[in-house]
Amino acid sequence: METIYLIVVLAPLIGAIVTGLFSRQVGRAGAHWVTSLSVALSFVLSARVLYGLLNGTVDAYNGTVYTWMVSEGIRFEVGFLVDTLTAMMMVVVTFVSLMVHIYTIGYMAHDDENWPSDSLAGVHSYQRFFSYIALFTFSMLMLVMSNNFLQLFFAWEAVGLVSYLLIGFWFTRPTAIFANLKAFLVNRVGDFGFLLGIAAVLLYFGSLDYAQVFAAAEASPNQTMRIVGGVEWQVTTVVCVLLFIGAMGKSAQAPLHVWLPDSMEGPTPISALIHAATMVTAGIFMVARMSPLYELSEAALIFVMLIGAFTAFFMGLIGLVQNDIKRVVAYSTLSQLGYMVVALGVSAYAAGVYHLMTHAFFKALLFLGAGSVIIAMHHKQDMREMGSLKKYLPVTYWTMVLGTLALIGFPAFSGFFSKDAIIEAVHASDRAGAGIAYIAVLLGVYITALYSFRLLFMVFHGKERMDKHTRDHLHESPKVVTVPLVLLAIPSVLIGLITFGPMVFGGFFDGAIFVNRANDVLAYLGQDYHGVAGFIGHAFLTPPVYLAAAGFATAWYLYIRRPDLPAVLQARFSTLHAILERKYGFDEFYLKVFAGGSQALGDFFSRVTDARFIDGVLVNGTARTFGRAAAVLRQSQTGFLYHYAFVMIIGLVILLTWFVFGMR
Amino acid sequence: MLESSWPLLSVLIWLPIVGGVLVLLLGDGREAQGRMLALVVAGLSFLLSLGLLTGFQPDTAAMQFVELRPWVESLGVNYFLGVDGISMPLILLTTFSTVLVIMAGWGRITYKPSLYFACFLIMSGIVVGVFSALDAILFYVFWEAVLVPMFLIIGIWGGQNRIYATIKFFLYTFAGSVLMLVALIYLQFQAGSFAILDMYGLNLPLSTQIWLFIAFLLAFAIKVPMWPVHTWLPDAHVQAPTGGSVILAAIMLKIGGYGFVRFSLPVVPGASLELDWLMILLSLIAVVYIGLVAMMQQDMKKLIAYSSIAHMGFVTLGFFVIFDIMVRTGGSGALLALGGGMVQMISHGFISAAMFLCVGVLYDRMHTRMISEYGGVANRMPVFAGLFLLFAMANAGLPGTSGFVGEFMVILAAFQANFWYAFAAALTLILGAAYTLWMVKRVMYGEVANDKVAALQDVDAREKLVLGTLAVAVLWLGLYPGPLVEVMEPTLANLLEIVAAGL
Amino acid sequence: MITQIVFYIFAAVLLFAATMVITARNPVHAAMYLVLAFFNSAALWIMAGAEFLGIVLVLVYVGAVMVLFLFVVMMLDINLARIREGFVRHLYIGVPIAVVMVVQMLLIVGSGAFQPAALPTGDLPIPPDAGNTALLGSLLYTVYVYPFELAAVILLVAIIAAIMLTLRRREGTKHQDPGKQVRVHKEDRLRIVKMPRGQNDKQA
Amino acid sequence: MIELSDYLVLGALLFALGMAGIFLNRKNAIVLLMSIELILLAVNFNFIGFSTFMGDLAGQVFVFFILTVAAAESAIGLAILVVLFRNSNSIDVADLDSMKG
Amino acid sequence: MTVDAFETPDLMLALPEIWLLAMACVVLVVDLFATDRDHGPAYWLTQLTLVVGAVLTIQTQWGVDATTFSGTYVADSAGVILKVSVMLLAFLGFAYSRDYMRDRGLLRGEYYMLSLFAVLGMVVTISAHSLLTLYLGIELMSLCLYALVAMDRDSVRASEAAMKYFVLGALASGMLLYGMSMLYGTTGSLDMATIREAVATLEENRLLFLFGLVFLVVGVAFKFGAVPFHMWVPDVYQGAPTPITLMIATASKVAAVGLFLRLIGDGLQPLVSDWQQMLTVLAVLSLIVGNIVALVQTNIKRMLAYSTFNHIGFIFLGFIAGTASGYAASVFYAVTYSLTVAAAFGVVLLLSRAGYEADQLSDFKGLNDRSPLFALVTLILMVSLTGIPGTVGFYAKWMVLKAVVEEGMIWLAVMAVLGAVVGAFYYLRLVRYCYFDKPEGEGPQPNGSGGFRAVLAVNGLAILVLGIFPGTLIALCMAAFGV
Repeated sequence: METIYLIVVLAPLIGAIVTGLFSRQVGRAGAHWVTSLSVALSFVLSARVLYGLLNGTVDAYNGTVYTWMVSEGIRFEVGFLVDTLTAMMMVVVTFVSLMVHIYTIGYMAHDDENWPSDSLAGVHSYQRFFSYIALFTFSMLMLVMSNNFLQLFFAWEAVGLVSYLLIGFWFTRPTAIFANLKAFLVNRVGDFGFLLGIAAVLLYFGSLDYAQVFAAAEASPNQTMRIVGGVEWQVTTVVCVLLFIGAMGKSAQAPLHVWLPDSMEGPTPISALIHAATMVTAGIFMVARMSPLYELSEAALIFVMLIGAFTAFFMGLIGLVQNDIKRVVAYSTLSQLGYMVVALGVSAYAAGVYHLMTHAFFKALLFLGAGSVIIAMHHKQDMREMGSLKKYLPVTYWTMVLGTLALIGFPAFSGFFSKDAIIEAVHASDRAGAGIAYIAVLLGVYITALYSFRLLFMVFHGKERMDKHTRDHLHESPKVVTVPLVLLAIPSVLIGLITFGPMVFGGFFDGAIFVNRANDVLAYLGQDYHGVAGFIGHAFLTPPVYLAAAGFATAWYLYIRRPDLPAVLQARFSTLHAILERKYGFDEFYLKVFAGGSQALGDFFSRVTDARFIDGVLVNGTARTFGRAAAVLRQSQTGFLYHYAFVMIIGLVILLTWFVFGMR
Repeated sequence: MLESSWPLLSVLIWLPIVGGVLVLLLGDGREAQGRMLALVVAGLSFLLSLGLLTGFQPDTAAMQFVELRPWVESLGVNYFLGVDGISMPLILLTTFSTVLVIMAGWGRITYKPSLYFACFLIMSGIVVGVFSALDAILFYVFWEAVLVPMFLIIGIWGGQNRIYATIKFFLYTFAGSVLMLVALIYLQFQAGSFAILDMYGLNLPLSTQIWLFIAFLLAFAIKVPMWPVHTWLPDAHVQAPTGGSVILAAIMLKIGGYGFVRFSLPVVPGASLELDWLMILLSLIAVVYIGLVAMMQQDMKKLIAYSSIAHMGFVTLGFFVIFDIMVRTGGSGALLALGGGMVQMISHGFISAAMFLCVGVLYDRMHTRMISEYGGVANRMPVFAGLFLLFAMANAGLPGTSGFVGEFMVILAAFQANFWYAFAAALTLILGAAYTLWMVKRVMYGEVANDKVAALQDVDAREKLVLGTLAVAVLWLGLYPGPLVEVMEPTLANLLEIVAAGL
Repeated sequence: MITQIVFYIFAAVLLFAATMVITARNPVHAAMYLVLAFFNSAALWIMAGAEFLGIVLVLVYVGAVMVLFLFVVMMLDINLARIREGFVRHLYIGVPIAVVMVVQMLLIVGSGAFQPAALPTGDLPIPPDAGNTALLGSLLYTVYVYPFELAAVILLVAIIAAIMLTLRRREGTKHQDPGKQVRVHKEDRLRIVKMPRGQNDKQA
Repeated sequence: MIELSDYLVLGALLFALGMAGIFLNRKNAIVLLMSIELILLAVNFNFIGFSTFMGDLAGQVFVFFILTVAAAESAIGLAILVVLFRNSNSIDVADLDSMKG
Repeated sequence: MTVDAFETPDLMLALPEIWLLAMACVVLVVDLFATDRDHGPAYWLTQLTLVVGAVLTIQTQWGVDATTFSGTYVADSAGVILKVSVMLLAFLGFAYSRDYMRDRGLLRGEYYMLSLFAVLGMVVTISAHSLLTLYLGIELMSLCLYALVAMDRDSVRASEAAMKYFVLGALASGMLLYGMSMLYGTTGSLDMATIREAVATLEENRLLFLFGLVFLVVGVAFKFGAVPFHMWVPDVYQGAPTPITLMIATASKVAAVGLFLRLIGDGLQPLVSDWQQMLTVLAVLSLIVGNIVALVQTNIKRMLAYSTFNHIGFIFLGFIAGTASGYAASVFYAVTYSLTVAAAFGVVLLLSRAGYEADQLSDFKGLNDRSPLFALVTLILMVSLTGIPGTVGFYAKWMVLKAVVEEGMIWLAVMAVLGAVVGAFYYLRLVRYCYFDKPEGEGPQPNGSGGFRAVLAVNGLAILVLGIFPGTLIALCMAAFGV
């Protein structure tokens, strides 16, 4: 079985290496064929693995590929842990990746137009792009398939790297290279916590292997440690919070969310793949994977829940005022990630992961749809210059409608199941703070519907606000673009109906996700679960459906019925609008305090302590002192004989005084 | 101790030195032959040094390839060579780097090329001597002798302010090491022998140990360099020619780190324990303070130089955090710390060499190192940009590159000692990325900044070979550090025992 | 008692002369005072039983060395006016140091500061019945023959050095070279000029 | 009775005078040479004093050699003085400052 | 010892001195008949004298420990090393100076004669075993050197330097004599062996002895040029013709080591604790002052003069240890230092030509472009003077430090090495000029005969070779002191 897993991960890697290093030789066609086929292969094999796990022909696998190093008997290894959680992730990752590969063929077809004419980097940019996304697929697979923290961190950083490369893919654009540096650094802040978490794991549990760590944590759950002063912290809390800081970076949870909207500077396919469907969900996956640890710490889970609730609500709000089509979707992503995190926080891991999966499909769909619009608009992204595109881009429109419905949780669509499960789980949870979280996620539903339809209406309905040149060239995107849209629309709509029951309530993740009986809200909900239809029916007794409907209605009123109204509202609530427009000031704050502060500090250290004090006073000062002493001492060499004799006599007298007269 | 039937270490020391003299004798008139000879000699040394690897017995802490014959009999000084798991990798690094710098200087040096190549060859031999000497005086001889060729390299082929830089370099390092001489003499007096191994386990009184420690500290801290005795390094690097910077960063700094494990820890363990707070503090200052300083540099070489200091902070942190670990956990994790420090040295050898070579590539074309003069280089030099990015990422400690391994090990180990050590050390994740990638952004990315950048040519085959080799090394060590750790571990374990016994 | 008085008188004159040597503004006067000092010293030495040395001092020093001094003083065309321009400034540093030194020396060598009785007896005792000169002579040519030879070399060096430094063959001065005079052949000086006969005969 | 210390005190005073002559004199180089003679004379007094009081002849032998050397020294000193005078037309000690620092 | 006990001296034991004296006279006579401007016969005879003298010294005196001439002369192994060094250094000096002296019209027979007599004086000092011989040897050397300094009769500086050297030297001789008189008074003898025995049991009149000891130390310190008895050194180095400076800087230092060892190190060894401290003061002052003032010198002769103090400090360290191994270290230091400095002056001589003194540091600018070999030699010399390993200077420093460390005076060792660091600065400046700087204008070319160049190159490289294989020389030094 191991061979299959190796092929799953190595196929994209080989594809990436071939296209990356030999871009000239393989050419454009070669590049997309090689990488797409390699990812397709991974997808097929992943699907087979998942299928095998489901029908029991394949056992969960936990094995070592190679030993990275051994120190003091601690094995640092690279290995695979493949269970249902992993397999699901593998399928999602490879499927979305495959879709994106295909989509990219169309999206990047004219990429050379994006480069300055004299840039040699533009010559093989097409191949390079494919190489990057294949490399990303590899990294992401390594992440989800890891059976230990070391490899997890490896892949964690590797996906960060590829994200960096892809956000800055068009590196001649100042905004892009600002965004990618920002993304990398903010992620590094998360990784900082993550690494400390791993160090704590090693210290307290003596291993980096998941199974061993979980066993050790289980065995001694009440260890404490001191960080500041005499306060004793529960080790698992510290570990979980530290690890979650990593997740906050990668999954863009407030306050480390600031990089994700900016990451939209990258080409749209990667926004879909990395910044919506897969990489940003790595944090969710990680927490789910660590559920045996998190279950040991109530405090950590509360922290997780509150962070998620905050993100879910407040980031959604920002989405209301964005005019860049991709940014709207990006803030939507932030909000949805918040939902997933909330789910984790109430121990509803399965619900969170399930939302991860459905979100991957419909959000990828939305991004790719947005990308399709952008292609049609000749890479203009401002929704205020769009409108009434429905007639030009029918396929895009309809697929995006489906995606939007899934996103807002229209009953029976995939998003409905996952989101409702989360909301119900939060509602059911008796965890401290769950009440606040519940309100946040409920309001989030309204907001989600509002901004989603706002987008839909502004782009596809209403007046045609684009300039004439653009309008004349509007046409539906090619097949390579639309086919992935359709292919993604299918699971976006249907997957919930098929898989909701077994995956959320049916013990699909048994053995992969561990929940304390006392915390198991899903089990509690599962008692009342009687099939998909019942769940849908039940939904009409709960607020979310109505809130979503209200959101839709508001959007319709504001953007179809009274398109003049938003401006009025904007003027009326200018303070609120400004706050949202400035995204609560996180960016400015970070730029001023952290970036600016460390620059100022660095500047001070560099110019004052280093240059002036250490070099100026201590080092060169010593030299200067010697120089001055020399200048003074050489004065004593007057050239006059009698002075010379006098000095000798003084020497004699001093020696006499000192030694003969005992004054020593 | 394992005697050697064939004096491999001697050959590794003297072959380059003799080769260097021959190159010098060939003269500038026959530059082509001279540099070819230099390359052949360097290459041969590297191939021969691989013999150390193949013949090395990784399961013992004993000295291997030992050569022992009297040298200055009247003073009890022996020509005593040998390697263990600590020094062997460093020797390989030395011979490897020498080949690279010779290739890097190929045809680029027009003023007195024969002297240039000779200096590097001779230095290579001397540095191998430093790493393999088992007699304290022999060690000191090589240790100090290193200064002379480096002094010339910076002074002759350096930049505008080279004379200030090289004299500063020389005096700084010389000032540091003279006290070590006194310490060594004192130790010989106590141990009755100059053999370094005889100086272990002397159990000197603590106050004596502290004095000795301070003497060693000055010598090694300046070489490493540690804050606040680091200010020679940026100047030296900025002024040095590319090859000089490479050797300086890749090898010279390692000598300091090597000194800590060869002398400070095992010879004066008591004082090391007593003063480990100081060492840890200075190491962490190196990581954080220097990281911030690096960020604000306008000169690429200066930036990399500062980043070197920050990275070497991990080496010293790894070496001196072991005491707190021993106190806290009774020893487990201490090996990880030591090993991390050692791996970090090797890795830094590759990465800093690569970074300086990259800057050299740019400097050769643009004759400036100021970041502000660049911009959008990737547009004109895509291949180079890719390599540069790889090394930058390694410098930022990206997993999968060698830069990650050592830092990872040290941070893990530091956590075992104290949460805050690890906290401060881990800040390098952010700072390292910040200063390196900010530079990448300003130099590589963006629109083509000016006509000079627009006229850039991508790396040629020679440069590709040099950088490519380093890229392979960086990735190899990052992806599979196991063999390196395996080679070092018995020696380090033995070292720990010696240290523990001396407490 | 009388010996003591005589000793002190000579000593006092000696000290006075020595002081004048270093303070006299005219170098000729200084030299004359030095001669006085030497005479007094010689007397004191003779009183102490070192007759030979006393006489040598007068003969060699007064007779030769001081003459040499005077000769040089005379020979050099020294601007006495400048020389006389007062000889000391900065006395305030020099004098205290000198005083301290003198006080220290006197404290050590003054009477009571050490025990003459504890001084060792030398390894070349003076036999009571022998003449000072004879004794010295026999020592110089036996025990101290090596130093004696060295002294000879020093004198040779002094000669060579003095000549080397001061002998100067000036261009344009006329001097005789005896060697040339001796070696000269008659052909060098004497030229036989063959004159044709007859011209002067007419007048004669 | 003449004490040993009488000779030694005399020697010490002469010695001090000689030294004072060297560093107090700022004009006339010849006086320096004379001061040196005074110093040697002082030493001679010491030797003679010790010789007399120990009944030992070695001191007198030493004095004999000192006298010899002193004579040679004077000759060379005066020769140097002559050379100096020829070069700078002065034997003013205060003029001897072309080299300093 | 009385006249009656007189034995006929063993003349063969003193053969080297006798040979030197005889040959000096031969040179004196031969040169009278010299006709060529080069004074070739005198030169070759002188060099022959030195070579044969060295051989004779080794042949007749190595491994011997005997006195003759009624105990006024001693022959032992330590003396052999010092004497041979003196002769070797003189040999080098003559080899380097021929062109220089000829160019300045100073190549006269007297140069060779007086130099030979000076060497004789040094050798006599080294072999002296009586206060009297010591004094005479030192005076013979000094008188010759005074005259030699003044040899360039048309040079104001030379005569000024000679005057200063002479007056201060005579003053120092006076102090030395004063000390000797006290030593004679307290011990009752001029013979070093007797003195040594006497001071070992010295009870009374210790103050008188200490009093004399101060004067002795001052006298000896002056010959070395230790601070504060150093004032003459820079002016004399600068003013004297460079070959004479060379001799003063090298051979006379070795002779001074001999003077110290015979008079204090050996003769007063039992009272080591008394003079140890005085030397410590002088050593510390020397280490500090010389180094600092050397930093700002622009004249290389003057720079070397100031730097000498630092090295004298190091030599004193070995003395301070007061042990045989300390003396061996000092002798090794003095010999190797002298060899190094000889070569340094050799380079100065090499760069000088008729009418041009290459005695400014800036004259070395760009030497590497003009003469890589001699730039390398300069590099080696400066590195050796700094004390960097690989050159012999390192071993010298190390042995001395070892001696003091073993005596527990670690602070002194620390001071010394810190001094070496300061020293590195000005030595490196010369290297810097040679290698890093471009000359203003042409810069002096190395000129000189092939023989001169060859000897100088060998001298320079010897510093390196001795630095790599110092064993034999160290062993000899140690054997000479029975370590």
